[in-house]
Amino acid sequence: MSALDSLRETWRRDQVWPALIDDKKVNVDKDIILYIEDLSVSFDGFKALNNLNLYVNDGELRCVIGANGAGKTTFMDVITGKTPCDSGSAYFGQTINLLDKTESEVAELGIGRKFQKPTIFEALDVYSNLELALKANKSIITTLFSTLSGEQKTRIEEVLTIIGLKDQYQLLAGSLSHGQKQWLEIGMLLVADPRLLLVDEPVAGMTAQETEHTAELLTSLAGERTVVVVEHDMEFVRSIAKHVTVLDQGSVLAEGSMDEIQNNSDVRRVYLGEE
Amino acid sequence: MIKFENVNQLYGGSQILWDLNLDITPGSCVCLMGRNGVGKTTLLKCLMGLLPIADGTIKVDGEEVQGKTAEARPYMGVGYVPQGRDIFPQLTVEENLRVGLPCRKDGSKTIPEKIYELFPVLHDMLGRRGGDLSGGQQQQLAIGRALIIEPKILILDEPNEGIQPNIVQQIGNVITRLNEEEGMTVLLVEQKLNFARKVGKEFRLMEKGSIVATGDMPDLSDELIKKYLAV
Amino acid sequence: MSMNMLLQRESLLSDSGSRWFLSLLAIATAAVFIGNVFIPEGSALHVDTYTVTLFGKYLCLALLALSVDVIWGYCGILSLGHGAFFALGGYGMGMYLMRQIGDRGVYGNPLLPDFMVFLDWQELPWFWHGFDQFWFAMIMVALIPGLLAFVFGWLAFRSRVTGVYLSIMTQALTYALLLSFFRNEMGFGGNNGLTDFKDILGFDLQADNTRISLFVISAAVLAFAYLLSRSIFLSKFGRVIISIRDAEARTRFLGYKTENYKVWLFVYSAILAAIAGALYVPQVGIINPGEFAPLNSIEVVVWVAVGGRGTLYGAILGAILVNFAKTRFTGIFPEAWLFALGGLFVFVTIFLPKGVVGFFSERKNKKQNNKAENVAEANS
Amino acid sequence: MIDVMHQENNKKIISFLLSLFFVFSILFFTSAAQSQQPDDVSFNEVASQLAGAKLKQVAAVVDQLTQFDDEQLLPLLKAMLEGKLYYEKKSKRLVFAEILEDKTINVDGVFDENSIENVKKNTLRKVKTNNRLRSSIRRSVAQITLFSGGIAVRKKAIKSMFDDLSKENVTLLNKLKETEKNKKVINLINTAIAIADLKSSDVSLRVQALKKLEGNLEPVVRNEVTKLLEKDSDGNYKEDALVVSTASKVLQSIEENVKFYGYLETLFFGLSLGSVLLLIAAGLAITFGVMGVINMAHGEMIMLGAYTTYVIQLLLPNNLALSILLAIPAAFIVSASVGILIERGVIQFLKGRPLETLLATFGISLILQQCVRSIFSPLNRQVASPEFMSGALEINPIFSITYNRLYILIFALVVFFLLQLILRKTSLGLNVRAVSQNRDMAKCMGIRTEWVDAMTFGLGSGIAGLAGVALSQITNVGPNLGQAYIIDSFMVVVFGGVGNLWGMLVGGFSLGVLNKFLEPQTGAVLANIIILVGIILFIQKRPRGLFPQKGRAAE
Amino acid sequence: KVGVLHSLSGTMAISETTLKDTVLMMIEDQNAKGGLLGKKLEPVVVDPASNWPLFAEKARELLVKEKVDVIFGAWTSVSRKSVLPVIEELNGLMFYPVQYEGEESSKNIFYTGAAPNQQAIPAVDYLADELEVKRWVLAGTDYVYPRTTNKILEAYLKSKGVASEDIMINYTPFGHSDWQGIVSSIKKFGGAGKKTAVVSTINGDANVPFYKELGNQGVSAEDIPVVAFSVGEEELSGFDTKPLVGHLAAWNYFQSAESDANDEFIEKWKAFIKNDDRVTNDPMEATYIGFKAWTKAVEKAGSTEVDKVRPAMYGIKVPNLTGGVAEVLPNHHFTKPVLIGEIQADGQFEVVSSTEEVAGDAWTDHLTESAKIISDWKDPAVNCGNYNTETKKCSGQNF
Ligand SMILES: Nc1ncnc2c1ncn2[C@@H]1O[C@H](COP(=O)(O)OP(=O)(O)OP(=O)(O)O)[C@@H](O)[C@H]1O
Ligand SMILES: Nc1ncnc2c1ncn2[C@@H]1O[C@H](COP(=O)(O)OP(=O)(O)OP(=O)(O)O)[C@@H](O)[C@H]1O
Ligand SMILES: [Mg+2]
Ligand SMILES: [Mg+2]
Repeated sequence: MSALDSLRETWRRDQVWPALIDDKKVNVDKDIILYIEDLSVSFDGFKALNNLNLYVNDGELRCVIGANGAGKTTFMDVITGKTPCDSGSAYFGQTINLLDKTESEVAELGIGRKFQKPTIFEALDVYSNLELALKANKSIITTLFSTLSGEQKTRIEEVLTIIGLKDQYQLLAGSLSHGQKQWLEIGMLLVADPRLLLVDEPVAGMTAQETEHTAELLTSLAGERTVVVVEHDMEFVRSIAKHVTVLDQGSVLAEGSMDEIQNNSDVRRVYLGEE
Repeated sequence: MIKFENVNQLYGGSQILWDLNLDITPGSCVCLMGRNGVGKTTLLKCLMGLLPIADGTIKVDGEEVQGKTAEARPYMGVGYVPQGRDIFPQLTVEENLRVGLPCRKDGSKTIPEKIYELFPVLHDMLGRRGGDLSGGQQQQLAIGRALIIEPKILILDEPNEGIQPNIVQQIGNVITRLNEEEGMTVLLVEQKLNFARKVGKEFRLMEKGSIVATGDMPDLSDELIKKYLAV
Repeated sequence: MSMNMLLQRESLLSDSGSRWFLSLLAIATAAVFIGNVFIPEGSALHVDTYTVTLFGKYLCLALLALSVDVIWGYCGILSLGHGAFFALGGYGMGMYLMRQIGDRGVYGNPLLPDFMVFLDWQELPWFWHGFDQFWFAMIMVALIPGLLAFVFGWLAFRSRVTGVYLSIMTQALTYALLLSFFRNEMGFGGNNGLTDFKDILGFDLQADNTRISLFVISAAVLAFAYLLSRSIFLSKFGRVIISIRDAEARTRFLGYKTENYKVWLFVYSAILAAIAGALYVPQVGIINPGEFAPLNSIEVVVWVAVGGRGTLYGAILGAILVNFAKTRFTGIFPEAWLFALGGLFVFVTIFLPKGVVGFFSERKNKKQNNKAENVAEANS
Repeated sequence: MIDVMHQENNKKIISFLLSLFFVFSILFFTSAAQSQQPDDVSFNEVASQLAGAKLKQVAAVVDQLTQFDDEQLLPLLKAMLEGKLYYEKKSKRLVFAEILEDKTINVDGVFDENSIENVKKNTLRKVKTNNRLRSSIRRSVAQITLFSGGIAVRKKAIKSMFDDLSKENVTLLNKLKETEKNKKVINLINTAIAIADLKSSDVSLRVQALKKLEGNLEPVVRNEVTKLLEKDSDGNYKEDALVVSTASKVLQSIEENVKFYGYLETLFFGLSLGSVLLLIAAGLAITFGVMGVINMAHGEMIMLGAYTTYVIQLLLPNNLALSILLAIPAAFIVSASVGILIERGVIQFLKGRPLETLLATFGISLILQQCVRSIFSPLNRQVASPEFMSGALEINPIFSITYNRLYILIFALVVFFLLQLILRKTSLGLNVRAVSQNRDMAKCMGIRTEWVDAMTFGLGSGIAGLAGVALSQITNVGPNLGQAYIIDSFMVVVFGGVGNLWGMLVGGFSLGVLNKFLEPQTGAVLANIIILVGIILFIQKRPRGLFPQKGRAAE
Repeated sequence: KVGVLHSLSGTMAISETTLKDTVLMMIEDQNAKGGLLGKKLEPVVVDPASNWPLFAEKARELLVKEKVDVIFGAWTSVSRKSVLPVIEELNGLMFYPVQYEGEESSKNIFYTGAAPNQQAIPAVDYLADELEVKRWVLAGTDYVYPRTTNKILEAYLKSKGVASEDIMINYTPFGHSDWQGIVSSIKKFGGAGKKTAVVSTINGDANVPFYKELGNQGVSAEDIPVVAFSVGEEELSGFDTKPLVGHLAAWNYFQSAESDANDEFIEKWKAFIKNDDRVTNDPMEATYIGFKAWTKAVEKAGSTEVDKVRPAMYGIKVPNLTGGVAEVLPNHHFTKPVLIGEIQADGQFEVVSSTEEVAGDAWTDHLTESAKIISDWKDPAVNCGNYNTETKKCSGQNF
């Protein structure tokens, strides 16, 4: 393209200036918040994701299930910028391309994530863990001079109550038990107040009651926020899911309501077994 | 087979196990349950020699084990599947399995076919690094690895965390089979009642670092559950 | 349960370590100052200029140790090349001092430093211009190492070079600088470096008054750097840094641009080191490429470890302790001081994993625990 | 000013002419004298003038001596070359003396057969020689032995005649050619004759000779051919056009060859540097790469290996080859035991604190250095190279491979593959990796982690010891030996990718080759700097080295 | 009190420890003779650990705390430069025993080693005249001494009509250990049909691999002789010298020098150090001369005070170990003979050429800037270390 051409290009009235698009705001005109199209990822030739197509509606609570190794965690990795993908696209709302964002940019967009293996800041106390996760301006200068506002403190305390760590707020996070760490991580998600939550196996290692509790929590979050849950605990999935996607070998095997899924013979074969 | 007598354990300043007593008879399949953080994992680690105990005795097969190093346990026939799997991430699946071979009584140098029968996935993935496997695959590998040493006692710490349902069933079946057909003693830590009920023959309930209830699985009443397992 | 959770947070001088350290520093500085200036020579309490300069040197090295602790203790970035920033700062100052010599050099050349004259340089290289101005030199002292740290850090942290890779790279950096500054063509005096300084801001460097002033300035800068660093780590920024140390990936998923945080902390630390170097040079009277030697940088890390990392004052204490020991040992039994020094490092790492400071604070904790227990027992 | 210059020049020309004349006259006389012996003085008489003579006199005497056809001439000259010709201070009697390793002297009379007893060293004085004299003696010896010596001697003799291809010498060579069987020697003779022909007055002979010399890599040939292409002050060739064109063609072919072999040589230099890097890094790849111990004492392990070589050589002063071979296992054992000691004594207490290991091992390295300094003194120690490791394998006149480098290259590769074998195929290898990845779990699988740690550290240190043996052959053995290599070795390991032996191999060799190709352009210092900066930039591109550990677990 | 300021640890310990021992031996010797001015000499040994700033610190310690009367010390130029301001400030007295690049003459330092005109230039003359060398390789470690020396030599050679293409200059880093490429290029440079020699200012540890490589690549002394300025007996004791026979070194002293004083010195040294294998070398002789000159001057001045000893130094003559006499010059340098020695198989040198005593020149005549400068601390008209003969002034330094 010659210089003149490129100049002309700037005169076009339908030209959308990339710099002018408000990256921070999610455009959900079409009611779909997450588009994943033809996504493929391979590791050393092994296809972890194979032309995956997935659309998540705004405000939905979506369960993603699938055999171990089906690519559930990998797909979250790709969305959050942790793993680069080979081909395909992933959009957050209509406009925001997730694939060219780094982890922190993705987080700033309002996508929160809970990992399969709980990861928290072990050398900090529970309170600081939550403080760091708070929704706030995360640039260096503001962080350097930030103090907690009353509102934020209230929010942290609320969350502490929700996750049942009120009495341990001064404890170093490293000394919590496995289950407690799980809760803390959920708590960090909550204070961050994200638009889209990606939750990877939240109830692993929880007792039945805790599981129920988590289920309630996640259901209550949906609507205002969008939640994508990956879980193997079918009871749990049953209790929360309206819409379930089943992955197998890197692509979607089935999609539908819980009942449909449960009666799908393919799904029974590769995943559910005889229940 | 396994006997804890008045075991106390501390992490730095905080005591986790309080005068804990536990008795497991040979050939039984015991399910240990309790809320998060009551000290189940800690108990198992003490048994495996990974954590020192403050006082009390632990016996395996009638032998006291406190004085022995952790690496003596597998030679005594204790196989361990830790919480969080603890696969050797940079070793291939095959190498992960081979690590335990020297502990076998028969001195065999090859991985027994039985493992692959139990977990066919492992056979498909022999050449891959353990760390690359998905969670469920890793869990299977961990169990397979524990079985390599031909244990008399198999200890599993929440083996179903993050496993797809049909594999959970399989694991349940495997445990039952090992227990019933080969007479392997099983100590299983489990949160999921369904699974515990199905697989376990006996139960122990734990609270605040000690065993608070013991019994056969059918005797696990809703009352107990409410008291010790509910939040 | 109420809002006052936050009241528990530390403030700038809330911990006893800081208070102790700062008062100790103030007292020592005052004592040395008085001892040198007001107490006449010959008195037992007189502090001679030799000692003043020696302590001044220790303080500079302490500042260097502090800069290492800032990134190692709090952010987990083990820099094995901090000597590079120190030396660059030193060179900045050295260039200023060199230009101050003017035509008092051996060849009497008003513009060119001696080493350039006898290697037949015709004109002053461009990068030497401006260094005759103190303000310019001081800006450069901070700017050049800061810039280097920024470029290096930006490259390294952005491409997620971490752990030992980073450490080894910092080592490569300082090694490369070492080799470069050894080269005579670089225009920094080669192996001999810069020396023969006369005066600073018009004050004679050999004069006792100048020396004691430099000492006091070093102490003040150290105290200031300490307080600044501490306030940084008490802020949320500090907690982000610690979370980066422990789980960088997770911090990123919370929306923090960790690489930026690391880069700026690295730059901050480099500038501290550079200032240390700039203060060091006029007191020891020479700067040469030896300061870039990787072993020097490793030694700094050792000081921090000996003192105890992650406390700031631990690093300072460690630097002073080890250097003091070094001075003593080389005086008392020169042949064996390497044994002693080596033994000290081994001893500290094995028996005092948290350094000297950690050892004392543990003892204190124990005492307090005992007290608490006693109280509890008495109550029950 | 100009005048002075002129004078200077004139002086130079005159002196040049004079010396030319001098050379010619000597040549003439020596050759003329060869056949007709001066019978007024005896060989013995002349020779005995050597005693107490000043250097210049010695040269004159030797000149005279070579005109004799005496059978004692050769042993006498040889003794002078080897510095074994002495005279007694008082009696001025010439003796052969040899000072043995154990400081005793072995003395033989030169002219009387029976050996002389009871000579003390300080009663003897050496007959003075210097460089220049020795080379002329060597030339004489060569000519004398032209017909008698072995192939190597004959080759050497012919080569020594390259500078001095007088008619007589050419006739001599022609004579030799008739009887000579060895092809290489014949080739050499042909070359010599061709070079001589270059100076003939016959153009066609010159051209013919040039054609014979095409592709010949002897440096003399190149110089001589270049001379044919000289131009006079007007810019015209001095030579006949035909000769010039052939000569430039020949020269071009030679230059091409030279260039090619130059690359080959640089490549070899690079590989050999790479092999040293590989060796010094190999041990670290175990202790650091596999175990995660940042072992700052690694250099000192190398140093210990080198000192072991030294000690073994002290014990076996008369059998260098054996001592080197013995040093290999010995150095391994010494360094490995010290390594095990360090592991048991220090590092085992630092489990899970890798950065602390840096400090402790740094302390250990200081201690070890000082130990060595106290025991062996701070001076460098002398480690000799055995016969089979000195000299060079001459592939052609401009490309030869030095034996010590060649052996070290082979040695490095052998060590590397053995290491690879140990780590891949033995249970130790598997256990090591298991322990380094998850200590607790390794225990639960029955691995004796402590034992494995000690063995691994021992293995890494032992290999460092092996590197020390190799280094003792190319550099000094002193207390600072280790420090000199520690940074390089870390660099190689990191460049290749921690925990990856193949990466280390490729990394080491590529750094070596790169360095050697840069060096001629930039000089050694800048080459080093460029490589360092290169590595820093490279790591930005590949933050985990050339061959990073892969997979999720690596993160 | 005699201060000894030599590194006993670190990289320079190799060379400097020997000098420390030499000073101690001289002191012991002097004390056995009844000391100096009726008092015993007391050595104060400190270890600056091859760390340049530490040299200054230790010098200060010696002068301020220990109040020593004289310091024997330093080896590298940097260490000397580092202590120089301290010694001048505190008006101390130091003897510096190593050959160096010149361009310095401090009021408070006596340079007992060789200046460039006492080592480099005579050596080059020998090569050019005796061995008819026409092509020159100036190979050195990249630091000030080789740089300066090579600059001087280059200027000198060119003044003698050597063309630039016949001079090859090469610098290597400290402790360079891989000489393959450089030796090969020297070999190529020398293969051009003209007699070639290498003038080596390669320093310290780098020499062993350099000579090893020379030997292995078959570069013999007869083809391309190497004359070294930093390789002495001590360095050679770390070599297998057989392949090196015939290479040269230029010094002011060799252990093989034939004189009674030398024999005595060697014997004493071996007895003092309790090791028969130890050798003596040039810096040791320089230390010896310095020490002797100082004791003589002290006796002459009747005091150890610096301001009295210093003037007493000028003109003092002490016998050197090679049979001649060393005289202290007003420019703080000494007269020294220049010896050229060839390496022998036993690690010793055989002297193949020697000159009369040459007066040490602080400021070389072969560099434009320094040719103008002279040093004279005796002549009251000059009385400084750097008198510019053009401006007729002393520069600010070295008051
Ligand atoms: N970095 C990697 N290198 C190689 N293979 C990988 C990597 N990451 C993932 N895989 C492979 O990709 C596949 C998908 O993994 P993923 O973690 O997404 O599964 P999952 O659906 O989350 O399983 P689970 O339910 O067990 O957590 C697995 O077979 C795994 O072995
Ligand atoms: N390294 C440690 N230091 C201090 N306290 C610890 C440490 N590890 C565990 N704890 C504490 O010990 C208690 C018991 O932990 P443990 O892991 O045994 O619980 P658990 O019963 O296995 O719980 P879960 O069901 O969540 O796995 C917890 O309260 C935890 O906070
Ligand atoms: Mg997963
Ligand atoms: Mg647990």
